[in-house]
Amino acid sequence: MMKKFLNRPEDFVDEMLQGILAAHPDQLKYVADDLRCIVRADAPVSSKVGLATGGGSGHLPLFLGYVGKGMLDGCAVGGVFQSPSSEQMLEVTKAINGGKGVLYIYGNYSGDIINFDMAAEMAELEDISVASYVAGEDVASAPKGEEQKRRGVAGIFYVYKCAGAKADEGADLAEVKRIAEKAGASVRTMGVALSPVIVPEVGKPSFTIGEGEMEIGMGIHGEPGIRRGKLLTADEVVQEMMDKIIPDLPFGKGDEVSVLVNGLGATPREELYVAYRKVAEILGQQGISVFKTYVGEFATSLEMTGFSLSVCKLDAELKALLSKAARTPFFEQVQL
Amino acid sequence: MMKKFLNRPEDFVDEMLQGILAAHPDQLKYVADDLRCIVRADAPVSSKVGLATGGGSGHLPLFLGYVGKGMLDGCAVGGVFQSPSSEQMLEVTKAINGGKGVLYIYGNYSGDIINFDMAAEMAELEDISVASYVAGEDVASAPKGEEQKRRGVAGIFYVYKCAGAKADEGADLAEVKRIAEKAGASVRTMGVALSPVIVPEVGKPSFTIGEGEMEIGMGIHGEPGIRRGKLLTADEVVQEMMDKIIPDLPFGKGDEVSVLVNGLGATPREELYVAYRKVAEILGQQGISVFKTYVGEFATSLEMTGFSLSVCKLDAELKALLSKAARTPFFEQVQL
Amino acid sequence: MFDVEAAKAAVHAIRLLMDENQERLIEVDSALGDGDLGLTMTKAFRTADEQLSDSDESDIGTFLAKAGMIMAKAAPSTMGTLVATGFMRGGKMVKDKTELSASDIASFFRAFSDGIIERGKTKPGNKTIVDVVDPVATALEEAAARGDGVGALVEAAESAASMGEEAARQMMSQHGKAAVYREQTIGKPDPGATAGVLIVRGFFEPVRSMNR
Amino acid sequence: MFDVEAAKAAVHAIRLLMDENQERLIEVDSALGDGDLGLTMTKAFRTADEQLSDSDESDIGTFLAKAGMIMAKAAPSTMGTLVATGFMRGGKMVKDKTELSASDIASFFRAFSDGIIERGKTKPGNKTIVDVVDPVATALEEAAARGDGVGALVEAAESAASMGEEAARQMMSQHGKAAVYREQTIGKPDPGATAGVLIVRGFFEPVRSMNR
Ligand SMILES: Nc1ncnc2c1ncn2[C@@H]1O[C@H](COP(=O)(O)OP(=O)(O)O)[C@@H](O)[C@H]1O
Ligand SMILES: Nc1ncnc2c1ncn2[C@@H]1O[C@H](COP(=O)(O)OP(=O)(O)O)[C@@H](O)[C@H]1O
Ligand SMILES: [Mg+2]
Ligand SMILES: [Mg+2]
Ligand SMILES: [Mg+2]
Ligand SMILES: [Mg+2]
Repeated sequence: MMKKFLNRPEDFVDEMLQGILAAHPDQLKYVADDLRCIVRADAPVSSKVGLATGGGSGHLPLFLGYVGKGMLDGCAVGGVFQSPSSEQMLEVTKAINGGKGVLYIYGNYSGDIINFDMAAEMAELEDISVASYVAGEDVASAPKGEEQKRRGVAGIFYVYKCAGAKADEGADLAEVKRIAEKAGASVRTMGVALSPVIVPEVGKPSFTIGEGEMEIGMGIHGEPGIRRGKLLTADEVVQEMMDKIIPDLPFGKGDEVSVLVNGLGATPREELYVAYRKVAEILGQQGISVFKTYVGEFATSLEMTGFSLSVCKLDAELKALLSKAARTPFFEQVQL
Repeated sequence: MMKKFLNRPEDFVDEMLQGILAAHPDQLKYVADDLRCIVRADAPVSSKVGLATGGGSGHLPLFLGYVGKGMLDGCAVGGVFQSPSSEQMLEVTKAINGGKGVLYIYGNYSGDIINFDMAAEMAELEDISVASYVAGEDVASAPKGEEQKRRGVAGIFYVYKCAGAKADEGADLAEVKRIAEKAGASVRTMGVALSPVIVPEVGKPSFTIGEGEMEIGMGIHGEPGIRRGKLLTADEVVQEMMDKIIPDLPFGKGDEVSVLVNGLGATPREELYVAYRKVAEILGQQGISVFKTYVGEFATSLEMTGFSLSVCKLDAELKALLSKAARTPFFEQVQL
Repeated sequence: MFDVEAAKAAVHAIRLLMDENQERLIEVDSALGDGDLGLTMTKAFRTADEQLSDSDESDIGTFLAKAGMIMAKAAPSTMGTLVATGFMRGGKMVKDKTELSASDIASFFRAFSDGIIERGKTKPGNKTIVDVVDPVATALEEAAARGDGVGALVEAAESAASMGEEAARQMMSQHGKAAVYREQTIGKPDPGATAGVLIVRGFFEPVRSMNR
Repeated sequence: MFDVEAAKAAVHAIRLLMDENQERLIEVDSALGDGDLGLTMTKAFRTADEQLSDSDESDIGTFLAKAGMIMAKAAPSTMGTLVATGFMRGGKMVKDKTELSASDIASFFRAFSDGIIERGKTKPGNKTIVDVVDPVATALEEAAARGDGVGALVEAAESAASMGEEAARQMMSQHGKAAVYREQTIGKPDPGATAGVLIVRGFFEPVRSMNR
């Protein structure tokens, strides 16, 4: 049974966008007469590389939630769990190009890749230089050695944040892309889910997880994970996830990291902190120090119950960029 | 069936606090050797009225989430849905008293009142001046004319924010209390719930809401609301809530307000924005303008599905205070 | 007639009564509230009993006030704090004594009741524990004034408690979680009143057994 | 042999085939993916058909490229964009003509297939629509080189499509949502390949009926 606050399911995405635009008119606007082409209210920002993202709806704050000062310039918004069109991406690209080119930063999903590549081709025809960074850091989605196959999930936050801060410094397209690649290569993520979601237009769960069961490594669209098993304690789940994350980069003694504990939608903040308690303990034991911890909802899947852990290794350059102030409708940070 | 990330249910609150303290050591600390006595890392702030709150756990960001720069100085933390003890409140009071006295701001729940009154009496014995403001703005919890019986819910955010900004100006205890009262008197809230919650130590839902049903006006501990009925569309629910909220203060043509759309725990942010779309439409029709909109989780009830709407009437004084920057582990705002 | 040893025995007796009646307290509190009363009352008196059983305090007033302070810390629910307040105010009222006379016991219960009334911002008639302890205090005052013997005193207190509990059942809740149920609370027992009866009964248990 | 009117009829024919096979497409895509293929393919071709049925374009290449652009906008799923890319690249290849010869049709399908390969960063053998359109392009090139008549040309294309679909069934998915199921995809039809067969069949429908 679908228990949601909705009007007509087919209007869900557009009504959500109307709500977001009504709530944050000082921060966001739409272009090309298309609600799904969202850009900063002050776009284009001249003499700055424009940062664009895009992807399916249902993952707030992803993707459009990070459009704002110090992070992104624009976002093409798709249907629930569906890619936006290349044309929408192109419109966003044109609207945010401040003369220094545009960097696409998005997750490793084939529909998005194909559309962003098409948009990039169209943008080049309009003399806009475009570069792309495809984020993928979910260690559960492909084994080490096949990193290019990995899904991008909450870890993309670090890519947005660092690349956004770099673009604000006036860096050129290649340099901003270098930072996106560096941040992306420094982060590893893994998730766990306890319950499925209902896509409004579908009206019933697209998969099931049995009573008393959990799926470790599940993706945010319900992609199968590493294993399904009986529900473990918070400490056991975190241990299993960290045992995959830490050796993958690998993270090690003396490293300084930032940690992101991300709720997938319905998991209370209280439980995220219970999980973080164990993360901090494990990192402490391994001699890894934490510079900054984020706990909350950064990349969700409607009302999915579960959470993901992301760990990002910092050097002086990334640390300085991560520390910069930012202000978007979904993420506000003072200079650290 | 309880599907939660937990270790031993009886350790839930303390482990959550350990996680919070591990995540935000630059912002929070605990005093009196008791994890449940949380204060700002830099407490006591001298020559500033100290602001304390307290209440049961399970409502994050309430209550301790608003301890930080520009808002509160300390919080006594209770068990899930239970009051902290007067002794814990006293310890917090002593730790945050910067010499100008302490204002208690908390919600209208009898356990909390009785304990805060007791703590105030004990604090006075230790020569700390204490004043109290008990927030209660839920229009569904008692009829107009019996405002003093109303529950305090998400609207307390405005009281914390404005009183916190006032205290930062160096105002004295009476003046900060005046602002707390003024903000509290300017806000009205109403909520709706679709699903119950499970208190970890209880292990099963404390009440039920039938399939396809909703409870309009339900409180965050499951207190009965105004009516239970079949699930309406988002627009219908919002209309019904606004029809109670607007005439209660009353809000009217020419007023300037701030709106808070608060998720109760499991409701996706997308749905909150679908709801806000209708709120903005209704306010627009009535000639009420919106200065600032907050959408997110500000006062929750574990994994309850539902949301609340709060509307706060602003004059120049409250607007200036609301606009001030603040930084707590759960709420960050640049100067507007 | 009532020294620190008796007070220790009283705390212990209340503890046993709370333990015995835990399920019933949960049940009555579930009907009108959140059902935690069985847990908070057992916790309050268990902690007080454990921490005070080898106390060498000889001042009966100080001893009773200390019991209240322990309860406040151990069980910060509404009733936990109200009962704690009762013991603290009652204890303060009979300070600097090693033994309580009949009229001292009456003063203790009067201060106990008034403390709850003040802390709870309430009065008799609102379907609370006050509807038990206020008539108990009155009955004790009258019995003491009459010069009743121990047996009659205890009987006066206990029958006032039972009648108070019964009267409270017919009232409408005005406070706390129960208040939202309004008319539906009429005819149902008030959890706090039920716990109040157990406190009164346990308090007089040592006197009763001495008297046997 | 193949002018803009034939191309309009082809788009219409593909639309009808997608409508007829919507349930089957949903089914095969649900087994390996998210089940949206039935919706995206009908939407892509319905929109193209509606927007182009009264087009007065006479350049057949421009017309086919336009069809692709409409699809890209209407159906931004993986297959929607890939098929759109195929039409756009194929159309560009045969621009400035009012009619396609057999070898022009072969060029169209070769560019169609290469466009998808480039856009999808893939190659034949990865269990995708490419495993249908690449052998179709090869078969058309060979038939054109042999100077086959219309009937033989169409037959060569359609049998290459069916064989490609069958071959794809035995492959393991390397791309998109299906890739996570790895070995489990072997033996199951590839949704994109199934849609590809419908596109090829519909494309030659006007030729086939002219020839009847
Ligand atoms: N303001 C008040 N004054 C006196 N007694 C009160 C008051 N509010 C509640 N009570 C008593 O407390 C009882 C409920 O206690 P308890 O279960 O501890 O409450 P809660 O669970 O709400 O904290 C009620 O049955 C009533 O007797
Ligand atoms: N990279 C790729 N290159 C070529 N074809 C692909 C690629 N990825 C997927 N496909 C084809 O697309 C089909 C799935 O299309 P579609 O249902 O639109 O995908 P999605 O729902 O994931 O966006 C697959 O069956 C396959 O034939
Ligand atoms: Mg209770
Ligand atoms: Mg309680
Ligand atoms: Mg699909
Ligand atoms: Mg799809």
